[in-house]
Amino acid sequence: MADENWKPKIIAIICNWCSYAGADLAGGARIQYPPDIRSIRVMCTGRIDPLFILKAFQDGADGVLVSGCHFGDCHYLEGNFKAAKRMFLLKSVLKNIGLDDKRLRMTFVSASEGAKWGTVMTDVVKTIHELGPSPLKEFAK
Amino acid sequence: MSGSNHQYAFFLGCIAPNRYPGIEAAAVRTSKNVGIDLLPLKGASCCPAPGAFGSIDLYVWYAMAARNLVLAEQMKMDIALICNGCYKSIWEVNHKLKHNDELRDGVNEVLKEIDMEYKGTADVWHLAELYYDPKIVGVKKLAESVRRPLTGSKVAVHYGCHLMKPAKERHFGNTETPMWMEELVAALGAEPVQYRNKMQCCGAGGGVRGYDLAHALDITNEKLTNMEEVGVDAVTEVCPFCQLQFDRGQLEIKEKFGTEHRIPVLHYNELLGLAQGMSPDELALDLHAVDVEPFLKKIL
Amino acid sequence: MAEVKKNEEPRIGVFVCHCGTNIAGSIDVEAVKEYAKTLPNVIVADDYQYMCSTPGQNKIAEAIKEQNLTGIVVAACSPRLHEPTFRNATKTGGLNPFRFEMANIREQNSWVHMHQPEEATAKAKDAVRIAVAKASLLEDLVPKSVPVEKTAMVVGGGVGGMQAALDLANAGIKTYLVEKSPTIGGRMSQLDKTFPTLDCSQCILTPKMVDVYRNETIELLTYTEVEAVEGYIGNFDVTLRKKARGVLTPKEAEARGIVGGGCTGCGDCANVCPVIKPNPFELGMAPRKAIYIYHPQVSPLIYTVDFDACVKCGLCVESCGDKKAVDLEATDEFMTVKIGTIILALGYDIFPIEKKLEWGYKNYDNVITSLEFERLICASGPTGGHLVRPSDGETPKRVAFVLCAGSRDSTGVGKPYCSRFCCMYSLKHAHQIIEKIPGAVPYIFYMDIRSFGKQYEEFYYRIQNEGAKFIRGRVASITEDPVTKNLHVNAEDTLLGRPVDMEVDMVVLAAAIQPTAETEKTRRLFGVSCSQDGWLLEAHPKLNPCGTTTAGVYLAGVCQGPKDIPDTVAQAEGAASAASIPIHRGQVELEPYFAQCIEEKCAGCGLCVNQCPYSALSLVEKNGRTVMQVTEAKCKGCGTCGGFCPGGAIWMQHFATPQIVAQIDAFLLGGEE
Amino acid sequence: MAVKKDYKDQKLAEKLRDRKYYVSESNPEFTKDVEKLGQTAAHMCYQCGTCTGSCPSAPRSSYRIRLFMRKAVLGLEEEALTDPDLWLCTTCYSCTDRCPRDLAPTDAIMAMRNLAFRRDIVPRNFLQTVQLIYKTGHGVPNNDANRAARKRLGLEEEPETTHKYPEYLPGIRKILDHYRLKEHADRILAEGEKP
Repeated sequence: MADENWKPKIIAIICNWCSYAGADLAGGARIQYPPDIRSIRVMCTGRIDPLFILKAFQDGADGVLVSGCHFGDCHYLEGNFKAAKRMFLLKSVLKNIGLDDKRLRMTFVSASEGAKWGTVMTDVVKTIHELGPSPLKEFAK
Repeated sequence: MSGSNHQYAFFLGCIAPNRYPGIEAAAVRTSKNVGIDLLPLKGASCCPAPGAFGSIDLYVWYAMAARNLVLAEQMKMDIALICNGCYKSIWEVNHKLKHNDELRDGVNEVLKEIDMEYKGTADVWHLAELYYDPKIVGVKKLAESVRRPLTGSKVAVHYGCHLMKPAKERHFGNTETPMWMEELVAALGAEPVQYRNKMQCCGAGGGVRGYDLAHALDITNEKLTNMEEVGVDAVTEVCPFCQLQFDRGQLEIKEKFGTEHRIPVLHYNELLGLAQGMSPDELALDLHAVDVEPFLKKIL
Repeated sequence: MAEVKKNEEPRIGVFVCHCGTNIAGSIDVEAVKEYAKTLPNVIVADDYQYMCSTPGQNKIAEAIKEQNLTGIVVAACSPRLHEPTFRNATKTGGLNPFRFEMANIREQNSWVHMHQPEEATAKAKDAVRIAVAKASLLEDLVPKSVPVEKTAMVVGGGVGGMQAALDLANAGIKTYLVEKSPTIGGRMSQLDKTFPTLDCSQCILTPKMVDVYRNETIELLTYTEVEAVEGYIGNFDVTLRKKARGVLTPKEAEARGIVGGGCTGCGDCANVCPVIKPNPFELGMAPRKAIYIYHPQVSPLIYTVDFDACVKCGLCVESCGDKKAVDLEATDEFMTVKIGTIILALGYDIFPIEKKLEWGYKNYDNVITSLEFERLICASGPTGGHLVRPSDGETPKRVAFVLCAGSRDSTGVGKPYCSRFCCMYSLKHAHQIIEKIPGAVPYIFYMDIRSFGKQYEEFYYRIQNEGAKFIRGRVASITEDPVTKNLHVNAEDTLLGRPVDMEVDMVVLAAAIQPTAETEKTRRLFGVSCSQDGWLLEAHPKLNPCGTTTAGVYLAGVCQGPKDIPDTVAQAEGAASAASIPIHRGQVELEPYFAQCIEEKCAGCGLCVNQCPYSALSLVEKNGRTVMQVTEAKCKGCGTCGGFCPGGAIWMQHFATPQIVAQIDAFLLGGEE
Repeated sequence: MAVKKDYKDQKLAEKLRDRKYYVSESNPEFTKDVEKLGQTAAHMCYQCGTCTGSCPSAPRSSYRIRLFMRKAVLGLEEEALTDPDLWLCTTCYSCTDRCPRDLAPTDAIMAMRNLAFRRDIVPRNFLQTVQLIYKTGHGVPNNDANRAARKRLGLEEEPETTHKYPEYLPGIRKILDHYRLKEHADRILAEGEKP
């Protein structure tokens, strides 16, 4: 467990149609979750080049969340499926460079799952808190 | 043969060994006949009674049940038992401790005082579910073990509450219209009969038998009446406490309410013992409060 | 062909919205504004109570003109709500609307961190910084305008689908109405009477069915299912499977050169057919033949062969004679049609209430569902309108109605939602037995009577006055007397505080409703989301209840959530109106988020071609090199190709790699320590 | 707060006792305690009565499990814990299996009984079981008639439990003493019947 006062830097790259909408729904319902995550919106998780995530870790991110639609629910048919395959491979790359692969997480949150978004946010922050600051942080900048 | 048998630590409970020893004697012999060895679980105690203990302090209930579980863990064996009340305590506490770290840590803190630690390595089974499970015994094998079919007898089934309910925690599924015990009864050649409100409680549980006997008996009386309505030669169950309530209860009902029933009450293992050829003496059926003789006449 | 447009030195304006206290209540707007001023490229930063108001929007337009801005950032609500608003304001100021970027500091900040003002303010600053980074790299984009096919499609021929099709057709739009069963009419045609007016369901529905059938602008396709959907708003290609019906319409017969042939609905074929099957329209309570119609009022009045049951004896062919309507060798046919906009009106099914074992449906003869009650009480139903006990054909005198049977149930066996019309139709059922059976008493077991509609509460009074008995308690269990087959309904009268054991002759379960078995498959074909309960998801629950997140696809009726007939018809009219707008406008603008090939980087490997789900990419020869080319009309802008290209040769407009990397860097490298 | 009536006629004062429900009577902690001990979200109860309708005790007594749920939700601790009906639940779990809100009313009752015991409200028979287990390890111990029957069946007179192995009893007593259960049972029984 890291220092209680430490504020992790976590970036979420999320799709416009499901997870971003789900996150908006969580807001409408005033579901409270930890404020440590910053989001970047893309149209589809399929857009996410694994290099974006490596860049984030290189910049010192403590964790990265990728969130899209449930399988079969993708606005673009199968972008989320392709993203999931890429994230799966990327996790083994992270392990090879000595980074705990729990720092990268992919979740599936639909536009109607506001409560689930809150749970995911809380859970990701908890995981990163348990892992502590990224070992790559000192190389950033 | 015994080398390939399934082995379990045999948790006796209280009422079977101390009031209906025929159930204990039958369980050991009948299960051996279908490939199950029940080995003594030395030093086991009361499960402890879920109604009495659970009602006054759930944490004591957890700790006491955990002690019994640890005895089985030390034998490196799963537990088999023959009483629904014991099942509630032993199975449910095992389940809770396996899934709730906070609870387990609390229990282990107490067990430490007696040099024990609950690890969650043993599973708990009711002998009746092992009989029904085709991977262990199964209805077919059970039927093959029958030497003296109970043909011509009509038997009502009482499932009891604490084996299958609450359904969302257990794994038995249907608790409204189950039929698996009827299958077990039919395997012995008897005719299982349906009666109104068969899933109703015997009335004894939750400490009510001790707290308000008349209340408990009134529930029992309703069940017995429903059974009589369709005409049965005996009622069978898998819980010595339900057995006590139905069996002694009939005397108490006569005494308190002046109503007479004469339905023999047999634990499934006693019924199985009879079907496998055990004599009434070998089952100490004379200890039953309600005369079993009319039922025996039907089948012998 | 796109190239990285070398922006002039970026000049960004930042506007922070208070949204009353929605944002300012937990975020220090002033601090965010002051912080924005310190960021690179930011020329001006301002704040306002409501940025979406006219004065707020004017601030943006004026600042663009006065400060010669190249990009705009508004920190406010979700871009899913107000991005179009602020793009307009940006345009009004003379800037390309795609030079606008939004920072969401309400839905994903102030509302979800209400009690952590410091952290929320820090997060808002980060969000602004990230947005400014992107805005600095935004470029001019021009939306692509595409023509809209002047044809609509409605999927589902129940009352909602019929209404939508009629509205569209009457507005002059050619409309395909696709229905999976052999007739239109849907659930409403199974009902006897409708609440609260008590008019006969068939009487008000059949004229509509005839209207649909006769309407020349509607192409009615019964016994037809959607097989595949391609394309986008204005230009859908929908492939339909016309299931083998085995019977020719007069038109089809004519096409085959059979003069004066085709099915006239005479029924001679069914008379001779030797195969008997249960009729699903009568919920299996009446028979039909292997060649059949559901009921006499079907539309179109064309028989159908059930090929799973047919023994191909040929008697029907013989009896049909010269009309030669029966074709026992028929096979499924496929057709593809071009469609501008689509309405889904998929309807509902009844929850399999036998799963609630405590009520004994399918176990006890005299426990029936409400839909079975409708057929039994209906004059054209299997008993000619005489309500009888299935066990012995006797007329029931004491009838218990179980409300919330499987609705408002969070056990996992059942539905957590209110099915919304069961209260009202059960009141109607109570009225019907009082009216039809002298001395009959309905007992209504309820938790709440939800009589929310116009004249509904008054209807409740009326039924109470007619003699229905109301017992406030959910039914715990039902047991059957094995001899009389009477039922004992066990519940608690919670108002009396006493358990009830009520012996009745019949029990009617007001079973919950659920999406149809085909809904899941169909919604996926159209790219429509659903909520957790399986009902289709509207674009916005309040402000866009007929739309979906797939442009050009709209919802009508119960498939979007439980509704009674008036609400279904109202939503159908709404959906028809929404679906007609793009068609009447004649063209739609597509967001210009297309992929572009950076040809000098493209190695022509073609890996991206397989990534595209829309076959929008292809390899072409250009200046002696193989490079990728995008067909913009096919590209939907998901960016899956851009996320994959090993050479970084794909430029995703508005979500370009440098823009996203700038956002990542801005967050992680740019902040205050 | 309920209106106090200091009428000189005690009987009349009791007869005319203020029966309104006042929010000040509720103890929100009671709701929380019931939910924690019973591991069920009692406050989600919508009072449909499925529980009472399923209850084998309700038709023969004034015991209404729905009302106990209501009292748990409203924090009416005093009323719930001093009601002798609390001990009429046979723990058959029919209500739990059928509850449409997926609650466990049975476990809420068990929790309330635990809370009652903490205030020394408990029927004698529960305590006698404690004493028996402390003494023998069994709630229903062996007796001479049974020993004879066991012998006849070819079983050992004492079963393979604490009866045959009394060396296990100190461990059991340690557990019970840890919770001071025997001590409480002895004390309450000595003080005489409570409810």
